[in-house]
Amino acid sequence: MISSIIAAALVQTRPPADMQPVATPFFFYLLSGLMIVGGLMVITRKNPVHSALALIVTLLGQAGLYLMLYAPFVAGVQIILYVGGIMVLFLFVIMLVNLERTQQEKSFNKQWAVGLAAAAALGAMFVSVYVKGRALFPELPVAPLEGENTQRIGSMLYGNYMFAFEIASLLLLVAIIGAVVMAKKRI
Amino acid sequence: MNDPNARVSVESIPEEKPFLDASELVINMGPQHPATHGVLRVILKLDGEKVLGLECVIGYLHRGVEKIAENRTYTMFNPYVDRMDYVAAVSNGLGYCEAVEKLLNTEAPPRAKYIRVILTELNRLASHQLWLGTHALDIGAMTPLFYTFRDREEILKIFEKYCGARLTTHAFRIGGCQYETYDGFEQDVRNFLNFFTPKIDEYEELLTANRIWVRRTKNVGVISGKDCIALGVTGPVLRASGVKWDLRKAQPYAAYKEFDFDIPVGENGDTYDRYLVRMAEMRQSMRIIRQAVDGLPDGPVMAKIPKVLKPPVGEIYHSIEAPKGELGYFIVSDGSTQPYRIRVRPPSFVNLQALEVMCRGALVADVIAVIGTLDIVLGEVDR
Amino acid sequence: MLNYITSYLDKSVQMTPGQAGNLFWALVYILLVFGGVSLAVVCMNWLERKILAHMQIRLGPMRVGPHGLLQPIADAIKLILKEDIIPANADVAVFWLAPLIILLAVFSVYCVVPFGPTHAITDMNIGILFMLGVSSLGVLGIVMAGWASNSHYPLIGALRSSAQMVSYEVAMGLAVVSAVLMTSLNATGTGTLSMIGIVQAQYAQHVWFVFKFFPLGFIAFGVFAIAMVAETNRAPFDLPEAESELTAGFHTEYSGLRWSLFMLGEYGAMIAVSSIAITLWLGGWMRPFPNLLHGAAFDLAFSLFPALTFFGLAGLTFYSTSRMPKHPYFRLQTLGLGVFGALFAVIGLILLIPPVFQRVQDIYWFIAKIAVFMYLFIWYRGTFPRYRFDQLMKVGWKVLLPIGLGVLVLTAIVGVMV
Amino acid sequence: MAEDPKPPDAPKPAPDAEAKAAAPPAKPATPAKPAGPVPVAWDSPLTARLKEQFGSGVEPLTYLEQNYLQVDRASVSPILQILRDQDQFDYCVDITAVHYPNRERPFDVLWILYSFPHNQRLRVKAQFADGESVPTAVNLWTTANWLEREVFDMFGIRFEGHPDLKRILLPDGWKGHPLRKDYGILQQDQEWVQINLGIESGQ
Repeated sequence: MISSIIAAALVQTRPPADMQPVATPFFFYLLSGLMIVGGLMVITRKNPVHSALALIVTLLGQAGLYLMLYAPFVAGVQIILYVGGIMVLFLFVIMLVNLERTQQEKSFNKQWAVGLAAAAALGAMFVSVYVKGRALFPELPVAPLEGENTQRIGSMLYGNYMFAFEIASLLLLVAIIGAVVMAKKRI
Repeated sequence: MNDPNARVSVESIPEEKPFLDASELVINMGPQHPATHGVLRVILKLDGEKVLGLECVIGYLHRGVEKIAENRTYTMFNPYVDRMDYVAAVSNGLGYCEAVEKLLNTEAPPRAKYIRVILTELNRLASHQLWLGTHALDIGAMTPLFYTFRDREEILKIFEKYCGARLTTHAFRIGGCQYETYDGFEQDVRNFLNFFTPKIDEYEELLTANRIWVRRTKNVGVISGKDCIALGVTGPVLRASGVKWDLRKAQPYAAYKEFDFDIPVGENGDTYDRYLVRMAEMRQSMRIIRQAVDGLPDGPVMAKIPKVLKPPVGEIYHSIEAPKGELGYFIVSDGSTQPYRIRVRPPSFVNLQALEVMCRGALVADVIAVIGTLDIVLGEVDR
Repeated sequence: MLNYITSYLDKSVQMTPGQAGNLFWALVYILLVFGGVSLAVVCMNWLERKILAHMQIRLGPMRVGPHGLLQPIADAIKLILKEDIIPANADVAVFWLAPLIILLAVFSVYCVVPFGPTHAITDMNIGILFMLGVSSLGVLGIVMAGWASNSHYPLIGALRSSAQMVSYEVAMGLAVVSAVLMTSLNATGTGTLSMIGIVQAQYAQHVWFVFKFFPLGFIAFGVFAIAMVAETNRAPFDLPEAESELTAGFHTEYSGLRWSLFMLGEYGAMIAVSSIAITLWLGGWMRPFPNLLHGAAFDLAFSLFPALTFFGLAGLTFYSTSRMPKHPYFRLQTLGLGVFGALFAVIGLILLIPPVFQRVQDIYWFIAKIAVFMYLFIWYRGTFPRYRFDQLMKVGWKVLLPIGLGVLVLTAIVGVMV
Repeated sequence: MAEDPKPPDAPKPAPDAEAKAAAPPAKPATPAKPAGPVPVAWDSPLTARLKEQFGSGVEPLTYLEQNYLQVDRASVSPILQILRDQDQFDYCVDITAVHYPNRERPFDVLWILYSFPHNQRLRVKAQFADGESVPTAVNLWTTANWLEREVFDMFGIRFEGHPDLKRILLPDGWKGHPLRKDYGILQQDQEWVQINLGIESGQ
């Protein structure tokens, strides 16, 4: 939320050549911190509505990071789809079901040790990839995309990745039909 | 509430199971709620927006009118009846006075009868106006309320000039009318009729062809004529379901025999038909008033009745067509100055019982529309 | 520092402060826009009550100040002083956050509203997308408010509004896309999502998009105009706060200042969606007939409009002043109304100063168009009954959505063929 | 509640009336004044048929041109059934009761019926003792549901077979049945005020 405001007011989507984006490292850590805190809250809150709200914070932080990567279109879509659409539906469903039982249940069951181990392993993998792979991914300054980022995405989606795009939309169609069939008692 | 015995003669609609086992929502609508027209409390059992069942809880305005009557003389009780259906106080008074007159085996003089008809029909107009305004407001149309109140004011002015009161008029006395009409009464009534004729068209312009209005009212709260009779529902609700029955025609009282008017009837028994029937009824009322004013006979307005009323021992049931339906008075006399028992048969109370049938399977918004279309007055429901 | 400030005023900088990266002016614009919107909401409050009252043969507020002009201020003071009630079983944090989120979402939208070619806080490459995205966050606040109140009426209100807003966003999006599509049908063949770019495209194509490919643009505009009423929860789509059904819907449990924040959000959202409609279809800040009636004479005539409007308002106020009752009791009120009129006249005079009226013109036309929309909003409220929930969904999914899709496809086809 | 001039418990001083109402057949009125009209026997095909079937259990009378049947309590249920099914009294206008405390069977229960096809009204009247149950009419006319609940609420008369017999106008915790003649209104009021408001009498 806050990030999007800051992004709107301060982060240039089309930075002039002579200016650097404002306080990039600061915003990077701010947004990442928000995302991490949000992510932790998602799994630790007992109340599912609180979890969902924390997830929204995480997603907004992600949108902010996209903005910092000069990908405003992706950021906008992230907000519209995830926050405005999917999360609202999440909340909708959560509010419909009875919450009283979830309040009493333990949020972590006995497998928490296993889960922690898995998380640790995954973290170790990330670190190792980061350490070993530095050579593979040289640290280049992010080059602001010239001109219209949106148009590039459009031409890529409908050009190079046309087939994948159509497959994805077909999948979604199948999902919609499936949902209708499951939900409706008689068609 | 859900006992199947409770509604044998009503075609039963199978109750649907809540979808996906989402928890049922029980909400209390009222007694403080903008759309329950007073202190009606409706307990709604909802599946999302759908009404699975409802129960009316009434009695918040119970004042024990019937008990009060047993401790008052016949004359003293007369003002109390105005407080039941306070929207149509004149009709209440008419019913009570006629019932006692019948018990006394007397009759009001013809002029009094005509005045009674004029005032009662004016009151019917006022009652229907109030219904229209609040009903439209419930459905979300805000403006008609102010239009109807503007025009209702003219009727109340006539009442005020006639008897000094606007709402709880106490216009009639046992045996006739207390007052002769004031100078210019007839002219006032005629002026009002001329003033009001285009106003009904104005209301209809706002609502009748309004697409949203039609959608909100067509096929909402449908009740068949058979169900209406089984549930004892009377008045415009019954007529909108296609039963052509009006006590003014079926068992004429006061001077109604002498007037020419039609009984508007609906077809589908839905909220829209009830709306049309009431609108048509307003036009018929104006017809009656015009005839009554034109033919207002001369003569006394009060029959010769004793100062102290002591009706002979016996019991009587008399009912009239109030704006809401059949308003009946059952009076038992023990020969003393006070009634031994008065029972009021309130149309609103009986009509309200149909709410459950009319709302089955409907949505929350329909419940509001149906409460509005039943045109209940809680003062009368609870007495 | 001073250099930094004045550098933006240089004639050669034809950019919004956001684009120019001038933080100082961006801040000034933010304050101006937010202050202006808040002021507009206050005015709307008074106007809605007055206009609605006159539609309903009443007078509306008449007591506080002449013709009730100070009523919104009195209301604001009352709301601030009122006890702020938080229900005992409410989820306090969420309850507290909900109105703020609505407000944040609504006000963020104004970041990209172009009041003129340079009169916007910033211009984004993804302007319209940003607007839709951020305004869709408002529903989050409503859902949170309804849930956190821990009461049934607000919960039903929240369920209604989330379903309603999500479904109408689809139709709205389709209508917007068809407008965006029209921007790409210019000589260069490149479209834009930028708000300023969209208006400039209309200027370049010599047509307001509402008239483009008649009747396609008009239908798309119609779809948007209906969907935007639903988006802002206004009559006849005001189900989430249907007072006769759900008492006050999602904000039933709110009171005092927090409640007023919801109102601020609602009216702010109305202005925001109106400005989207204006930008996309009604030529944004452009004056009527910029291409048809051009030339020095017309330019001058149209540029006099702002001043004339204020003179007209002043005249109206003076007329009302003359009709005030002459009783000494009303002396102060009469005086106040006179001062009000004088204020209008002075503003009108200021607007006649050439550098001012050159700069103000765009803003004037934009606001005038918004005013028309606001009047429509009020008019709807005075005229229409309320839809039922299933009917509302039917309108959204079975009427607006297919129409929106059809218009989109047809616009694409026509655009390729032309 | 207004002041009651009489002691609340005392029934109305009308012993004659009660005696007469208890035995309504056309006994000449008491020596007292207005010798009003008296109920007279009512003859019609309907009554003939009923008489034939129920004998002395039913007594058709008419008073001031209004017909009613004085019915033995045992035959209430079949008579109502017959009236609805054979004589087309399809509309139950009202169900109510009257309390005569000094009588052996103190309650008169009345069914006011109306026939749409014949445009005719009819009252059915039966006497019941305190604590005796009255057969319900809900299975005949749906409208009887609330009407019977009100009679129960006000008189404490139980209707057998009623699906949901509970108080309707008064709160669930109310004591007594107010329309009985021996119900003390002042006493009730004082008690309520003391319990709920914690102060001495309201009257």
